[in-house]
Amino acid sequence: MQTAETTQTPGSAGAGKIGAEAALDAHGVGKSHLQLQNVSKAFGDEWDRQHVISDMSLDIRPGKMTVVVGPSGCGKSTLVNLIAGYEQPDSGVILLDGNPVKGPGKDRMVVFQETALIPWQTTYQNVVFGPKLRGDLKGKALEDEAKRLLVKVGLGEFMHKYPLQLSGGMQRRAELARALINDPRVMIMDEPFRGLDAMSRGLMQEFFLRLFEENRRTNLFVTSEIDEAIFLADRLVILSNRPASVRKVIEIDLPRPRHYTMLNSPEAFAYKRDAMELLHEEAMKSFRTSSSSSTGGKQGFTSASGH
Amino acid sequence: MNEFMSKTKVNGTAAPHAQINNGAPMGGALSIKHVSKIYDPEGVNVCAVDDCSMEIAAGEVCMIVGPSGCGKTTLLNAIAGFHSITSGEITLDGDLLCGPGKPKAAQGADRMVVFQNGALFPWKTLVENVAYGPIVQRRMSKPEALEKSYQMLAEAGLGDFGDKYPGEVSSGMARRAEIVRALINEPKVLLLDEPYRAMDALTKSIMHESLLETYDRTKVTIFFITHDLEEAIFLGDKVHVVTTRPCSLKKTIDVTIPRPRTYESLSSENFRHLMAEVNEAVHEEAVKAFQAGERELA
Amino acid sequence: MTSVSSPENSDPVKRQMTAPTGLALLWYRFKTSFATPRPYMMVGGIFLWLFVYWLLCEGLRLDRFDKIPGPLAVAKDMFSPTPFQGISIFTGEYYNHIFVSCRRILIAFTLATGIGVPLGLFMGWSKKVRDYTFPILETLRPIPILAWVPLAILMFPGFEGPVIFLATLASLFVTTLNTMLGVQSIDESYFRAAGCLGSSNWDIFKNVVVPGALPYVFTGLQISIGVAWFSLVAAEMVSGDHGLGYLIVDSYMNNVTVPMVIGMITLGFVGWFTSVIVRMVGNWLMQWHVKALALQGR
Amino acid sequence: MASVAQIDGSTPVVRRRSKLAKFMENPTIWRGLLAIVIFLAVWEVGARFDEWFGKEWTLPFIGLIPPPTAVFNAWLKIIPQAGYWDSWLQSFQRVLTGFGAAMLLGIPFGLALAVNKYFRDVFFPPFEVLRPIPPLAWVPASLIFWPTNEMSIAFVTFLGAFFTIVINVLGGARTIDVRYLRAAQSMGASQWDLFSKIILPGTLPSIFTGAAVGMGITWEVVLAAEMISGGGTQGSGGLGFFIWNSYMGGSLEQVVVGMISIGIAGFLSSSAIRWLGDRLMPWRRLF
Repeated sequence: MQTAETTQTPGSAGAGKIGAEAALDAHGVGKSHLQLQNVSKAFGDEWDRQHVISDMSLDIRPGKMTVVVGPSGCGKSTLVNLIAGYEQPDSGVILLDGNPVKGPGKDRMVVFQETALIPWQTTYQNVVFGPKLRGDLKGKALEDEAKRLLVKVGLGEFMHKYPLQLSGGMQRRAELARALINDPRVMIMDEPFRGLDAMSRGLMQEFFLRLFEENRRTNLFVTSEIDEAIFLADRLVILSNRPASVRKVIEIDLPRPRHYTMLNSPEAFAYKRDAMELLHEEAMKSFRTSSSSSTGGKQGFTSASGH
Repeated sequence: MNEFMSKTKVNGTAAPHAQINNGAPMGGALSIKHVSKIYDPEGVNVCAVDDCSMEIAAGEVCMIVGPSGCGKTTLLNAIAGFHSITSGEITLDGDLLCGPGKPKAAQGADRMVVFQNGALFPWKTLVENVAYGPIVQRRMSKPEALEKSYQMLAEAGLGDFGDKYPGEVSSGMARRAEIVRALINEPKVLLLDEPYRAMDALTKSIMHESLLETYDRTKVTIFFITHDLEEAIFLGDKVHVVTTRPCSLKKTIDVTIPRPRTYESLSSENFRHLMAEVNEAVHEEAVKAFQAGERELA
Repeated sequence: MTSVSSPENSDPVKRQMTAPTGLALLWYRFKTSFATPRPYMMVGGIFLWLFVYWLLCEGLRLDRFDKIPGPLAVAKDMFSPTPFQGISIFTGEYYNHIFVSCRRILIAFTLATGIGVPLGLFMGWSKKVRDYTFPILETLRPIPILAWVPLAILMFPGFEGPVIFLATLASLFVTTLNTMLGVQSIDESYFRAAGCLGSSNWDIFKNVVVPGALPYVFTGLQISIGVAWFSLVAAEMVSGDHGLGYLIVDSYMNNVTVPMVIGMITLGFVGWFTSVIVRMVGNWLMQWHVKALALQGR
Repeated sequence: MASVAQIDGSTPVVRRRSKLAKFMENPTIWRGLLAIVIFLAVWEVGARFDEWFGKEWTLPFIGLIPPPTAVFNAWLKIIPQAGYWDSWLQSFQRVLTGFGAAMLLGIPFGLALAVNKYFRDVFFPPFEVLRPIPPLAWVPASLIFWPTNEMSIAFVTFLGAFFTIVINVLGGARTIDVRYLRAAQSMGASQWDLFSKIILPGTLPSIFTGAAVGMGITWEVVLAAEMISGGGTQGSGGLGFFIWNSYMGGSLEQVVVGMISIGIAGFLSSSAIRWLGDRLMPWRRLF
């Protein structure tokens, strides 16, 4: 935690091999600075304009794990889409190392909700898909790098299987490998462990943390689980309810490398209590603005957050 | 709610104020003795439950925690009467549900199941769903059942949504309506199979509060399957950690947090210790299940 | 589409402002859609196609195309009280053909639905029934309906019998199989829930099997009515007396080409219209399904 | 299916049965066979009722058709004849021509409709206007238009499969998960990459669904066209003509032989499509 920003981590040998381009980058391997400045986004017809994100400013610091939490349906996925460049903000700018983000690019890799491995390609084909398209890694070098990554995520034996043949946890790990081989400057994780059961989820979190702690790539992790958020985060960003903006940023000061037992430490509990309070408040707020019927408060709240 | 509880058909011993009648709940002591279940798909025997025994007192909230695919659901299915068991016996208030000579329990309204993905009939409105049980059991006339259903839905805070179809309300509301549908039959045991699995943490916490409130009101025995540890400790009187396949009892942890529990209980010191204790027992099993899963696919 | 916005509190999260309803919404949709090139291009597409058709057949009178009546010739005859070639919207004969075909379709479709839906329901519900009937169905199904023509003529005397038999047979297969799939697609937990709630077999059939299969049944019925028209036309062409298929082939035999094209156009329109009716009936019967789909934004 | 969990000594013995034994124990197989046997028996008895009990005992419907044994004998007699197999060949040729043309034109057309919004706006409406007209209604018009019978049959066959294939391709291409496209975009895919690596393989399942349905329609249409147009001008004219000719010649056994033959032919061609689909889409075969 103390050294992350300045030192080149030795564990990033593979990343160093990949491209001269990344090595030339002033911020070092995969450690870019992503900034959102007053970003807003709305959808829908004029009479029913849905403001999803309003005036959001957010700093995703180099080499840090920034975790964004918010109630479901608060606009987290839209945020991911904006940063990845799939959608354009209505106003405000998104800067990657000072340059505005224009469209999708390999410098920002997204790991999607559920899984977006291409089902008609084997795990190996999925992993080599990006470099092959661009042609920046070829032949033996590509093969070796892909295999190295697959072995690293524990899928060495499974590389010629199709995604549907893998278990949920394996699919997520394959997707991590697919993102990593592109040596992104920022990793964007959009509720990547959603849909896994609580236990595989815990194991995936530990696995993901080990990967991150190895070379501390700039990371944006979006989730709706508070435990997960606290376990992973350097900085915890709590979003307000729709329209989303930054409600509070909490610096999580748990030592790294982390272990699952830390979740039960008093510090973690304190963070959790703070975060839960804020989220609860936000959720209640959303109930008040949206409930049109005169029924009890609790029920409207549930209906708002349950979708 | 008094109306609900004072309905006479409850086991002959219904007290008008069951919610304060903690000492004598309305029955529902489940006893599971040496139960084993062996499946036989494709000519290969697979042992899902192996010599599993547990005692669940009447009016207790019993949480079963274990890795997914470990055979917890098989146990629930055996109690509900969806599946047979291979050996052992299960009794409810001393009456044999299934056991030697009777491999499969009869399905009945004394054990109501709330399913993992929700099983409200999507083609019936919430109120029709709730009224369904009493009507098909010929316990009430249709108007009577509907009236009662509206009333119970209103108690659960769903009064305005009775005429909606399940597809029109949020998953949280649907799940609460499903519990109402179970409770209107005045069951002895409520069997819940990871009912809040697909929900995010916030919705879940609201569901928990709602369930606790319902429990404090009715004191029905609850058999609750989950793999969410926090949920298990927050809701349960006892947490049974089971091993990965084949499923058998690994450890039972008594939850000493006093009732009624509120949101604040979650941040108590006691809760934290329990969490660590359960976590330790479960993590080992989770890793085992994970490795078994990898092996199986290889 | 419009049903999404009509109930004010259908979804408290999404509807924050009051949305225009009914006509106002329709008007709004019109206005916004006419601001895009889309409707103009669609109309343009139709006209382009008509123009090419006209150009080939009437404008340039290319070899072979000149034998086909162009759009103007068809329109002139179709809307003339005194058509050259005998058929127009003012002649009773035209409506007679439509009436005869529609009556046959109605009988065939009703028969196929009346037999196919119950058969499919039982096939889906009971494994035994399925085991005994499905193989026979599957052996007969690959035989094209047209291959039945000679047997149909043999078995049923007169003109009506064979035609109706063929149309019925064609849609019977589709309806039965889709209904069966529909029942099989019902989630097991609905059956279990119904069992828990104390349903008799008949209750389950009435309250789970029938409504649960309905979406598939209506998908099946939509395909089935298309297939019925397909076979009807074929049958009328081979062995018929009156009806739109007969009109087409009769005009061909008598070398009058305009009524032939009129017959084709009418067939297309009537076929489309009947399938719209089936869909509307389906939506009306399955409010729960429609509403759920609408909320999912489909 | 190595689904054997770690079973330790305390659990009962693992029993393995051979696949064949499992298959033979399956009641579904026995019931199915029994059902077909009963079906044939009823048919046989029903059809022969008048032979045994005299003319006044001719049963309605079923009594008017030839019994299965007679059909079988007729079949045995006809199998060595070259003309019968010629019919098969001719019908298959027609089916393949029409079907091939429909695939060749329908797949690109459907993909173009899916990929390009303007193309869809212009060409989809006329397509939808023409689609509800049953393919057979085109038979007379195409007989007038095309110089030979063979060509008009090919045209109608083509139409029959074309609409189905286009609709399936369009539907399939438009339901591809947007996340696949986005993931590829992030990795730097060009428009062509998106089309060739994501849209095309993603549409493949729908193409095969469309092809399977289209194949069924093609057989119906070929048969009808052969029956209506009188089997072409040259030589024997396919299985449809075989049926019609047998009917005209009063040989009912041969009619049923023709029906069964065409059923087998249709079944074979749809099996071929399924087989090809499994080959080309290995990722779908797995579960």
